[in-house]
Amino acid sequence: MALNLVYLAIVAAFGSAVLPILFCRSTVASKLVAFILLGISGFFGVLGGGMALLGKVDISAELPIGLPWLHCHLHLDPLSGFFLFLVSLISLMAAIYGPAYVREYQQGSQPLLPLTLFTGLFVVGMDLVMLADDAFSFMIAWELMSVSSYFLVAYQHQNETNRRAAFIYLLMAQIGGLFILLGYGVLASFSGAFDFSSMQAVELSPAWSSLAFVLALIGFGMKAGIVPLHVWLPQAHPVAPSHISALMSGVMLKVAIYGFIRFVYDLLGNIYWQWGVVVLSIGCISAILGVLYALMQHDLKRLLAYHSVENIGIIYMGLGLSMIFAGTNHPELAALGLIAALYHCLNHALFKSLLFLGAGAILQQSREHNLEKMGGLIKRMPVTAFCFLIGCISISALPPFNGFVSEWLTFQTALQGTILTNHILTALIPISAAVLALTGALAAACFVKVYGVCFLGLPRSQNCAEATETAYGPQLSQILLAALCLFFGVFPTWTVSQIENIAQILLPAGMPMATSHGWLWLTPVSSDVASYGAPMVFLGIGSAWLIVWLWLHPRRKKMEIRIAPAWDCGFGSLNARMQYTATSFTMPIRRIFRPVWFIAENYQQPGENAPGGRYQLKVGDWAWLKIYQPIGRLLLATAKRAALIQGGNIRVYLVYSFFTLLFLLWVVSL
Amino acid sequence: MIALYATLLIPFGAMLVFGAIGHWKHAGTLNLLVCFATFLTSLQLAIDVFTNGFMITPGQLFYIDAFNVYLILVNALVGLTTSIFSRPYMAYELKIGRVDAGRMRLYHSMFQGFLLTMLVALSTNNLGILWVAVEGATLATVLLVSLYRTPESIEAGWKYFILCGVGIAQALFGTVLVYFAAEKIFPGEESTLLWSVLKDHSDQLEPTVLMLAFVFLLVGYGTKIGLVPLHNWLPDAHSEGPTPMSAILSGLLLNVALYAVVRYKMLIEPALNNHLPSYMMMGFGMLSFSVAGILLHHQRDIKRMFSYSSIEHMGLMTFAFGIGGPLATFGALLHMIVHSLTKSAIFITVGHAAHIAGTQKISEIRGLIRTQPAVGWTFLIGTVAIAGFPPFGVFTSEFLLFTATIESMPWLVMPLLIGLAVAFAGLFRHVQPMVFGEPPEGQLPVKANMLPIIFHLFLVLWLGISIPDILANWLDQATIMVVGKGLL
Amino acid sequence: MNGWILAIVQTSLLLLCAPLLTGWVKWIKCKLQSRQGAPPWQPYRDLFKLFKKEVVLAESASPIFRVAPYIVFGVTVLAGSVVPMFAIGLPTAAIADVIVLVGFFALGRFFLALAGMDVGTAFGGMGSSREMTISSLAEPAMLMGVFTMAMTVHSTNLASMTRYLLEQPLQLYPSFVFSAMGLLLVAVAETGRIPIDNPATHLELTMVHEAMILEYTGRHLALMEWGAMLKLMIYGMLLGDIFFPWGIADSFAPLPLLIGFLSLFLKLFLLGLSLAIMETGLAKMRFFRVPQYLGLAFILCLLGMLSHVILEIN
Amino acid sequence: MSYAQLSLMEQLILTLSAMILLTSFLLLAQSRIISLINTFASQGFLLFLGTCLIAQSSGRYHLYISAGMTLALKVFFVPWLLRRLVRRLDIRRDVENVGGPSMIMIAGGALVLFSYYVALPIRELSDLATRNTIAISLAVILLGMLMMITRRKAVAQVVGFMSMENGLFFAAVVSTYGMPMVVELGIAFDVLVAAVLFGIFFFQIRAGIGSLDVDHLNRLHEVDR
Repeated sequence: MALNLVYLAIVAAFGSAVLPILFCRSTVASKLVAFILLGISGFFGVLGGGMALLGKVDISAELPIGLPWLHCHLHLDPLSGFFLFLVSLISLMAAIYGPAYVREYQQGSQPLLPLTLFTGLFVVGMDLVMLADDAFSFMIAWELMSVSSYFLVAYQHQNETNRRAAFIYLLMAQIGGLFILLGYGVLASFSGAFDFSSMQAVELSPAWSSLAFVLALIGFGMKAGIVPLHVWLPQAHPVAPSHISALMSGVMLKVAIYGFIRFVYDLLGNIYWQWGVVVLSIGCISAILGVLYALMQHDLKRLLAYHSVENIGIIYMGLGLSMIFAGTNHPELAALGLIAALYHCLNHALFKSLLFLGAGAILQQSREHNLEKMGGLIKRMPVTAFCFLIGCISISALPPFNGFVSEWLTFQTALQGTILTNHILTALIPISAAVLALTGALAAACFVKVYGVCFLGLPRSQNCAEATETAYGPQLSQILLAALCLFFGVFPTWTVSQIENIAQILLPAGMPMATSHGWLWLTPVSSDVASYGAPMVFLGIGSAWLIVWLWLHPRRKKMEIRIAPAWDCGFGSLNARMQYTATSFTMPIRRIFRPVWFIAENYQQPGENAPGGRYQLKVGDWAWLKIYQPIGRLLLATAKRAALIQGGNIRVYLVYSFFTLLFLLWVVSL
Repeated sequence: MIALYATLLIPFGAMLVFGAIGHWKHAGTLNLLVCFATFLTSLQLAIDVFTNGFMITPGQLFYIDAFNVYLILVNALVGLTTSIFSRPYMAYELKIGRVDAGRMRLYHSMFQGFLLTMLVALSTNNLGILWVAVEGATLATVLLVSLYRTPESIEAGWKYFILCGVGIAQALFGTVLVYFAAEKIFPGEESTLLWSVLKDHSDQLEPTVLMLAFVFLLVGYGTKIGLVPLHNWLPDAHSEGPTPMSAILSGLLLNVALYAVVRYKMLIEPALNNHLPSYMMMGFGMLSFSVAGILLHHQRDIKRMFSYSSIEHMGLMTFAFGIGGPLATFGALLHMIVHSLTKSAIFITVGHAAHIAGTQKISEIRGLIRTQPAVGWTFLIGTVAIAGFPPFGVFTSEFLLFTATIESMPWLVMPLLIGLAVAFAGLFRHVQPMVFGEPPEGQLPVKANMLPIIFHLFLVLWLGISIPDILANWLDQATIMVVGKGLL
Repeated sequence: MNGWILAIVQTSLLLLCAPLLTGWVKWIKCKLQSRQGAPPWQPYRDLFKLFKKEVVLAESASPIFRVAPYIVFGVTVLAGSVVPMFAIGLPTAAIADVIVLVGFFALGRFFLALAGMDVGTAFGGMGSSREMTISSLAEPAMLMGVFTMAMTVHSTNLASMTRYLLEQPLQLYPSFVFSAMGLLLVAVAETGRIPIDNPATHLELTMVHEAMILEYTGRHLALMEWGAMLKLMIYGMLLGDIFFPWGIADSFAPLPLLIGFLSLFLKLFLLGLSLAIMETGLAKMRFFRVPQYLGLAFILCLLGMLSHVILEIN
Repeated sequence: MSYAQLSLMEQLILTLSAMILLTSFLLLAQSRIISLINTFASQGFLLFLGTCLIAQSSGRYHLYISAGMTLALKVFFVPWLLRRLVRRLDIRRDVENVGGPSMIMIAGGALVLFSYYVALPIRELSDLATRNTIAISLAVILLGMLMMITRRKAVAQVVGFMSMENGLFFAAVVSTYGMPMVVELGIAFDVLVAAVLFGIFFFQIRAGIGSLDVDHLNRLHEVDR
């Protein structure tokens, strides 16, 4: 049943890819067909994935395609069901959001077909990755996902930035794919077969399994965007159409996480705690660097993309802790860490898509993507502003919203480090927790900046002053996502008890204590170690607010609110240029963590060409400047040198062939 | 039987006819029809072979087995599609006066002649004839390379001629040595150079002679495969000849040369007590693969670039055959098909692109997708396919090759991986700006027949998603012949 | 059931006492600076007056500006209801552990900072920027301190932490000493006292908290101020619970409750005294010295954690 | 068996092969086009003689056919074609000063040694009297290549190429008493066509580039000049 629903979802997504081609006569018809089918696919996917997760299904199937001796194996279990749920949920939201959003492309010279086609294929690819049960079909689905998303990134290819981003994205996706392929190859060379079931069966020596682990870490990390493999991410995600950015940032990264979990927990089987340490440290680095880089961005979508790096880092921290515990056989705690990571996957998918959709709405309505040009939008787009606020609160990990729960669970996992016998780990884990705290606090700072600069204050540009609220589709999708953010924040106990199914299959162990105190209390380890009553918190804040309000209400009549200009210290009226900008807001942090970025500042004294002076700030990514650009230059230099063998003189060519012959003759006559 | 002879005779006759009666209006159409007939007969041949096993003609001159039957089919197919493409293309060239009627006559005659030599080389059982046919292929194409009579094309033709001539001469010496070794087993028989015979007695052949012979054969036919450092003729010849020529050079000639080398490897390696031939092939393959991949970054001419990509892929296949083992061999055999299909499709689109932009300079071809979406998209998708992205067949073969390499010699995987990534980057850094972006002024769509390209890409896609059983069986039997062990 | 009643009583007591603590600190400071200060109950008068006054809103103010005071106040009250005041084992304690408590404060701060950005004056933005910077530096240190505690007592629930410490015979943990110092520094920073922030000034270059609420008037301002007072009180209670738990009631019988109440009173009396002395002795530091200050706090907590791992685990 | 025990016929064959090698050296050193062609023709003639002798001594009479083809192609047709081209292109008086002849000679000697060294194992196998000639023919081939490398004039390169062909043919004849007939015919046909094509190319090059100096064929390259 569940599998059939997923089939339906895939078929519908495929239909949304190809059917519009038939309707290409009228863009409206093709658009509607595409998005309706995408929505249907999302709907069925949500149902199927949800059933697979809740019902602990374990179905296998085989399709008569693929290699002649290896048909395409499919398999649906809670893990894939969970991620299918995510993918389909967000694609459903994208389907609701899309029709109004792509309207701007219709009148433009931009043909709509490539967008719908590759969106459908993109979703198909992601769904198939979840189902694939052998290396070959996994790789096909994986690369289908990569390539179609590449075309989506390159969709508005008239812009140089899009082309460049798309190229870098595809290149790194290719490299990552090769690494993953190698990882599977290592397993296959021992199991002798490509299907996952036989890969699970084999026992690898520590050296080989560690090699496979490293390959998988790099390969999937390339897609997930761990530092320093993240450079494609802040370039590719912003330039795609916003609902695609939501899909890419919201769920495609999760697909990478899925692959990693599948590879490490399911295929490799026995986990070594050293891997956990590696993953944990990578997670810490990605989280902290991601948020620090995000703080310095002024392009809204680019900022959000860097936050994806941060959140992926947090997920990896959860995974790392879980792997450490699994390696030192504390399966229950490993389950706790895994659940924290998965929960954060869910949350990040929700609030990151919400934020990207909001950013898209802003972009569409105000034509601005630069924070420094925004401001005061809350008055002009109230619904978007409200949903965006919820997104900001969630991503800043503030109670009672969902982001907080997963980070809290991660903290709780870290707290249990005391039971480890290896005291170095015991000392390291709290430090990682401190890093997590720093990350959360900086994220909060960053989103105060975003929300404050973008929605509050006075509009900094004419476009923003004239912006209006978006259409109903985008509003609806944002409201739904915001509601889900609240839901998963307020009812964590139920969610955890469902996600537990995955841990019970993978580790295998659950968290019996976590939900033992009823739906109200979440007690990961035991009630007197730590507890979090999310509904109570929600009620508490609400009731406190209500009481205060009721208490003040009777006097309200006596004392209306007087609207007056803001206090301007007697210097004449305030204008928008007097506000704190995004740059100035982050200046203290920039000064404190200076070495993290490549910073080029220059201040031009007031002169004739710049009355009032000019201040320019350029913040660069060290990874890009110090790792990737040198490699590129080296490659070009090598190519230039290698080109010398094609020098143009035929006699030289003859010399090559001559000496090749002599050399080989000499070799064989040895 | 009849099908085989027909397959060989039709192009032969066509060559003579085209040569005899000069160019006229419908020559292109006739060319197409002839290729179609050849394709049909080769299809018939394939069916025969499929129904009643492998055939050897009386007099043992021709021998069709699993290894060459599908290559014959591919040859005929690529010949057909290329002729479909060449009709409007050459008509355009004639219109803009790059060629005149006389050269059109030469062109069509030599087109058929080339196909003939290819088919003979594939289907013959006599190693001497094999050599003659491959040399004949050189002679047939050398004038086509210099068809435009520009200084560049003449230079390219000359280099092609001299380098391949020298290489082929070495191959002949290798053949002589093989003959010399065989001559001792059955002195003075005409059947001495028959592959089918030699294969059965390969264990009696003299290893030292065979080793020497293999060196000459590898260097000789390797020149035609385009193995670095014997490759220098290849980019010139591909870039300066007419585009249909480049398509069949890349799609067929290289394959046939590789086919010859592999035939000899099958013959010689069992007779030796060492694996030197395999190592040599791996070395050549890896070298060509990496050098071509790097050189892709340094290209200005679109056709040169794709010829380097051809070198890269031939290197990959040579490497795979060198690795040996069923997985790698199966992958290599598959790669021969998908590469020739994809690469010829790409060259066809490249031809259209060059006509659209009026130049072969990469820097001046821009925004194809905007100018002519069909060409732009097929070009891009073809590049994606050749770059080894699923669900296209190239990925399948590279996947097999990878896993095989990991199994047999894992330490070679890293260079392979880096090479693939580098080559991919080199290809895409040039292709992407050509298809994307705003088109420059005065870049107009041309009359293009998309059928061949779409057909090829569809086939490659199909092979990527699932390999039909017939083909799988043939490949498997070929694998058994090459390495003695199959997959299925 | 009476647990819940007690919880409500405690919360309302907290609400009532908070201004007194602030007033007490102010009064002592005045005395130390030999000024004729306002009486300790002055804050009550201020709040009362503010609640009566009308609200003047800036034209550019958005709903956020009007919502923020209620959220800040509500969250702080909720936080207060979770922290054991003079009795442990209250049912509300299970709502949140220390980390959630940090989350509560963070939520309040989030809206406070947004409110600061809302009107669009330079001051508000400056205040928010500084506030978020300080807090983002303070939180790791605070969490490290809490972790150090939790590693010893195997819990992050305040109630069970306190109970554990009560049940133990008096012991001297080096880790506690370090983290106590660290958390003290953090508490000073979080509650916006000298040397980090000066609650008594409106000098534009030095203020942080005041800058954010500069545009507030009437009841909004009252709620904000009251929230700040509550925060000070809560931090005091926290330090008391964790480091001087003695006297707090672990049952709901009248006598222990009375003792608990008195002990709390004493603790806060002493705390206010020491705070006042410290604030008189110290000068507010430059904003860019704050990182060093909080870095010190973090190092102290880190040392605490390490000394726990190295010395106390065996 | 020692050289003395060989029959006179075989000794004659070996002598001929030595002379063929000599002609290769002459080709290497020869600077004037016309005499280059003549030398090439004489090499062809020696080849023809050798083939006849082997046919006679071994009693493989089909070798006479190939001998005849050699005579026709290598002695008459190709040299005639080349001379005609030289006349038509009016380059008969061209003198190509070969760079560093002494070095090239030494290299040639080294090549002969090398080919002998390579052919040693084969020599052990064969019981034919003419077995040593494999080394000679290999040397002729390599010398032909060396010539193509050292000469800049297209005509000289062609001559080098053809002398390589001679070496191949010689190898086929002396080591194995000739290839199967069909192969021989094919090879001969290829040589014929190749010669004609070379002729065509000379004119194309002359027309297109203006000189028959292959060093001027350097338009196609990857190097940034």
